[in-house]
Amino acid sequence: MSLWKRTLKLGLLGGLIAVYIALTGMPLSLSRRAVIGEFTLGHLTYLIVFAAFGYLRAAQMRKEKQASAPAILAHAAVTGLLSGLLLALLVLLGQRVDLGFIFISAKPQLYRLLTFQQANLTTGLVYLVAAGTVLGLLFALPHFLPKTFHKAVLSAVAITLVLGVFSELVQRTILKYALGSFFAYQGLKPMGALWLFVITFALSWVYFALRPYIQVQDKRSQQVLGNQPSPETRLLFTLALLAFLLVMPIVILQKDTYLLSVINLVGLYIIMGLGLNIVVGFAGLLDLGYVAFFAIGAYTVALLTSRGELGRGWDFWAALPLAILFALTAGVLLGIPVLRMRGDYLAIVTLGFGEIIRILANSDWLKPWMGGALGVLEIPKPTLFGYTLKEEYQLYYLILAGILITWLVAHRLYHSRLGRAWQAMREDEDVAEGTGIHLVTTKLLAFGFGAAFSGLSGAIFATKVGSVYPYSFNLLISINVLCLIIVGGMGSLPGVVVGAFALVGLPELLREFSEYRMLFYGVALIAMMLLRPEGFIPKKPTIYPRLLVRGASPVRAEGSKSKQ
Amino acid sequence: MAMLELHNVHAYYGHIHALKGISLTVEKGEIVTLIGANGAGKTSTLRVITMLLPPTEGQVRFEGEDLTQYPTHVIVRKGIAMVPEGRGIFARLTVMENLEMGAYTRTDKKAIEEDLERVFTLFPRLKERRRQLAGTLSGGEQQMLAIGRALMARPRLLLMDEPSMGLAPILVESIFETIQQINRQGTTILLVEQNAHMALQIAHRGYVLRTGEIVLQGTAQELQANEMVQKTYLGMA
Amino acid sequence: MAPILEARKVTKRFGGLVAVNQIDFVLEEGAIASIIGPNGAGKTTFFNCITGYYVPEEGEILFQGVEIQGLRPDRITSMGIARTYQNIRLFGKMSALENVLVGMHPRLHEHWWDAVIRTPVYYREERRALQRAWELLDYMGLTEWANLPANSLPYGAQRRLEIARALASEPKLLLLDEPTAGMNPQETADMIEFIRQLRDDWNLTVLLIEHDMRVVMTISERITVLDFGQKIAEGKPEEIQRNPRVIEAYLGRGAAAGIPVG
Amino acid sequence: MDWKRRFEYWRRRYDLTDVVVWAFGLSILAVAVYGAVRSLQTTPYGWKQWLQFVLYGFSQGGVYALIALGYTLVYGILFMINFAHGEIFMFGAFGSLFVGLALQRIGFWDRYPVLSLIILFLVAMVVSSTVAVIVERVAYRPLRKAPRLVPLITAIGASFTLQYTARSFFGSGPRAYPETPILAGSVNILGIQIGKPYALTIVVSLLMMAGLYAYVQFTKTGKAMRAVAENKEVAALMGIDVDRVIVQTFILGASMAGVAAVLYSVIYIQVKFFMGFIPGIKAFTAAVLGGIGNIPGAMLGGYFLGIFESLGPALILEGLGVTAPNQLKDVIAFTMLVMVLIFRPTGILGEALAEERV
Repeated sequence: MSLWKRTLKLGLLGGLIAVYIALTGMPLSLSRRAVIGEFTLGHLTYLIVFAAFGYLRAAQMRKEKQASAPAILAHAAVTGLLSGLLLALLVLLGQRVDLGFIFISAKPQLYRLLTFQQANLTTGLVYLVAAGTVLGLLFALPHFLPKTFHKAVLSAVAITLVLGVFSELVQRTILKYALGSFFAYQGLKPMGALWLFVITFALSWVYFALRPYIQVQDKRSQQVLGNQPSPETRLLFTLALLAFLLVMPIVILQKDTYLLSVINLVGLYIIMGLGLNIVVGFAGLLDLGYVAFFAIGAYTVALLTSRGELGRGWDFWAALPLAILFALTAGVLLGIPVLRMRGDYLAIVTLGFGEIIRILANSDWLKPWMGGALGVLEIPKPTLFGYTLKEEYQLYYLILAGILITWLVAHRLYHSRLGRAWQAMREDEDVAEGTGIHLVTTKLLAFGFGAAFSGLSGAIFATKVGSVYPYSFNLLISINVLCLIIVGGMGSLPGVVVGAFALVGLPELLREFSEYRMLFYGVALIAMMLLRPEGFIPKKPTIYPRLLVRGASPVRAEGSKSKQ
Repeated sequence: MAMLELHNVHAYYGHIHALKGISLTVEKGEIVTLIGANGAGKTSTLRVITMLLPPTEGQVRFEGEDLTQYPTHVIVRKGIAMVPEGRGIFARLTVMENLEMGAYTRTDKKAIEEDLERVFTLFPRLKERRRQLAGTLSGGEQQMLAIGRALMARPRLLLMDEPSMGLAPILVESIFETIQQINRQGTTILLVEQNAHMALQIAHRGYVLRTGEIVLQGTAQELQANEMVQKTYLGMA
Repeated sequence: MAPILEARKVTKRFGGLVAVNQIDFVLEEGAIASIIGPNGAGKTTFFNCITGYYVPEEGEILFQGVEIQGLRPDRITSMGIARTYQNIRLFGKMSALENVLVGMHPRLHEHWWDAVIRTPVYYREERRALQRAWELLDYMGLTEWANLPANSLPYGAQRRLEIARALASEPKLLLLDEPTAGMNPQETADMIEFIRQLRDDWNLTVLLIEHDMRVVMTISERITVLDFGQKIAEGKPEEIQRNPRVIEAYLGRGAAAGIPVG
Repeated sequence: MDWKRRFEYWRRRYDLTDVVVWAFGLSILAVAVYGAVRSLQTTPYGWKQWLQFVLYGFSQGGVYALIALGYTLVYGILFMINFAHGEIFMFGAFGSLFVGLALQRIGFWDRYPVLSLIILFLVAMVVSSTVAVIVERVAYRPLRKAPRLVPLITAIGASFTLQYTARSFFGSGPRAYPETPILAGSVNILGIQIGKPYALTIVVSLLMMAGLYAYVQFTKTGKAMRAVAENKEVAALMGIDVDRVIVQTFILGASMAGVAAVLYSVIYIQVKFFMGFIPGIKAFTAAVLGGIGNIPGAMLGGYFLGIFESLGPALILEGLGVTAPNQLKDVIAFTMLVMVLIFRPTGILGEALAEERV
């Protein structure tokens, strides 16, 4: 029977994934972060697989409309059961054979965790398989609810779990006054979780039920004109957003140093992302060595302002323009030889350039001037009107200003002759050249702007951290920035912000997670590209208004037909 | 039973509804031609038959068997070969290697040898140039190679997409002669042509497509005599 | 009239293959001329030599008396040569209007700093550009597609958009690479009429590559025949049709007799 | 007045950026030549040492070339950079490590050293291929028709996933590779002493590459690969199962990486989760250097890079009085890449893409 065969396949796939997760050691090392009561993030990592595969099997069968409701539930339960069974088999195998020889996490603690700390192995294994079955069944149920309820249940579960995981986020911000009582020292209290679930369920239901009424739009006009709000709404929205951004660190985040340092880091990535977005998103040039310009900006500020023996003791504000200028110059100088290359050749050469800068900064040869592996220390914080911007919430405003400026420049460039030339070049380089676009100049401008933004980000980074090391400028940063603009949506400015929060902010907030951060990151990138390759916020097309035509248009040729 | 039968076939390119309910038949031993403007759905029809463009709706039957269940590479084994639009020769393979690829699915060494001889008799030029890279052939020779390569699969049904495109008028005639010759040797042919003039001269029957639909069908003589065909596709005012 | 374009002994090789061999070619201002020949005869290669995509190994190409061989395509376009491509090559994800705006690139006098600080120049140039772009789309009958991505346009509209983009650069010489490819005789006849109209409305010189003998014979004032990279004949349509070399190498007897001359 | 017209023409044809590019290239070349001349005059190395540098570079280049083949094969057929290829290499090393340790435990290792080594090669090939097939199935196959950047991002994602999977599975520290007694000591080639593992690398890499070349050139599958590389749709119309051929290509490339992994591990006698990164980047560089998508190009690029890297610091930098020149090995490698691409933008053996531009 093909229905059961597919259930078997999916169940085993789920089991394999659960085994994989177990062997990475995630259940064990994340078991210190409570989510709800005794239930930890460690449990969540593999139990979520059972739930997800039960849900998936039910979704498949509902879509194909081949089976009755009880049959669907049975299949979902069996899917969960099979997944649980496979994980149970791992535990059994681990009892007999020394898997630790290969897998460092395959040790008794892991098996005890997986069997819910039961003294009797058999009981524990039964619990594990039962957990798989029940979760598979449970998460098949929403499919039988009306659509709004279905969505509300899922989002309530998700929100509750996320808030449980990020309980710190709640307890450190203004949210603590509203939700504080639901939370224990870490994670949610069980009753709190229940309440939170009920509340979020109610709110989500209202949202999903009302959504169709809010978004009544003529399909055709939406296609042609997009969702374009009027200029007044837009101005109002912008002002509100600005006001929010200005008060956020003090009111909402309560000047919390930790959260603000995360946000500031995200901010620096946003500036870099806005720059690389010009290079990759607008102009279509794949640059993998973008970190080089960040490093140049950072080192310029470091060497000019440091109070140490390598530094010259300048003021930050005097060094900043030079940092940007140097980064820009480097961008243009690098650009001239490499911009004649195409696509993948450009990628590897820029990657090489990034490495060259890092290696040089790290080398003994340049140590007398650049500090070698020891880096440059004692970089002072900037002062403004006599105030020293030394707290994170003060630096926040510096970074915010940087973001606003770069955003504005990027936005204005996009809607100009140069911006159109970039896009044309991205679409088809040869034809762009054939329409009169000077490729080298146009590319150089993209590279130059990208490098300047990156230099600005690096300059702020140097003063924020107070020291720079060559190690901070490795290839991973370039790749991070590239990924965040793609995850956000190529060419889209709001996408950069979303991407930076998703790829830099989230992992930063999950500190125990740091060991698995890159793993998670890799999986997220693949999943994102498979499920939503255009990014979270795809770039919207520009709609040009019809201008009033003065004077008569030329004679319309008879041969040209207006309609086909 | 017709050799090839399309019934109410719909197909999409992304959002574009390329075929809107095409139904046609090809009998064994025939030359059938599809004519119509660019974007009318001629090429799409051939792509549907080879499942390069799987239909969203409708049936494609070849010798009674439903083709929609197979991927492209299996269809070739069923006895259908295609001369793709723009020839699609492998420019960096030699002429000989191109022909070998044509016989990729076959294991009967001796029969392959025979077919090779047959192709070389049909196109002596290819024999002279068999060690040459296919990319260095002239346009006409490339078309010969594309046809020869398709014949190497020993198809019962040969699909041809615009074999005259880009050829000197002097070559067009000889290519059409070759097509007739192949047909006489026992291969059924479904021919897509821009050059309706020539196509209707050698075909037994034809279908006229417009924006994804069949608007007219009949024997070649009927179509040639049809006023609309004369005006739109044969350019007779 | 003075020649607007002149090629002297132009040769282009790829490895061992001589794609264009010692071609001499003269085009009078205001003319409509065609180059014909089978695929692989070197027609498109010759176009690419004129528009700067290829640098010929030998020979000179003069546009309005100035040597242009080996100049970069953008330079040549700025000098007043525009072209379309054999397989339509639009900027697919950009809207029809944006395609035309890009076409105007060499005629706009707006720098990046104008855009960043939004100088009066920016507003003036953008306004001028938009206005002209809309006019061009009107002229080509593309108004209804203005804000849609170019690759979503129907085939015929894409062909016309490509011409609109070429016209946006205000060319003196327009090169059309198979403008009627894939059209039925009815559409082809419309296109022929349209090309003539175009020449008169915009004071253009037009050079075409064509396969369709009807088009070539109807529209051209002069025809050049290429085969294996060499020019085998040149002359008025009637002359070409009667030229024994052309009949032998290209047209064939049947075809030569059947083509009407218009 | 002809010269004036000429001058006008050249002025229109070339602009400032051309001049800068040439000046840039020539000045680096001049510095390199100056450095080389000074080095030859001042450093105490005799011809034997120089030859030794070349031989060690040749061996290192063999590893690069083997890995580079994987990049080039996949690029040739899918036009994507398989960023995860370095990690496929790394998994091969781990696979052979565990089997090697197991063989050591049961005493097989000491009794049948040659057979053990062969087993290691086979195991590494199988493990690498398995990983490659999984990556292809999960991360690349669903994206066949996506825009070019998309599979590149999944490739980067796959690279991270594999690298950190290895870290979580096998630990973050280096693991010792079993010592191979038969590879202790050195052999004498042309009067120059070279460590046995290096000699083995040279021999094995040459053999593997010759085999691969013959496979792609003469077998039916090889021809099918080339056909698929040119045009997937038409290849399918020939009855070629395109997906299968692509998987075969991945397996072929991964097997080369597996062999390279054992050679690399035998030389460095340790295995780490991030060991694939640097050789991966280098091999990628080599593939580009030779002209990506071109099989002989990848081999040539690999050897060229290996030799240049080994020779460069001593030959060029020492003469310039640079301290610790070996740290700047990668700088030399990448600078050379830029130089080559300036003068031959599609790599040493790359096709002149410009010919098919419009």
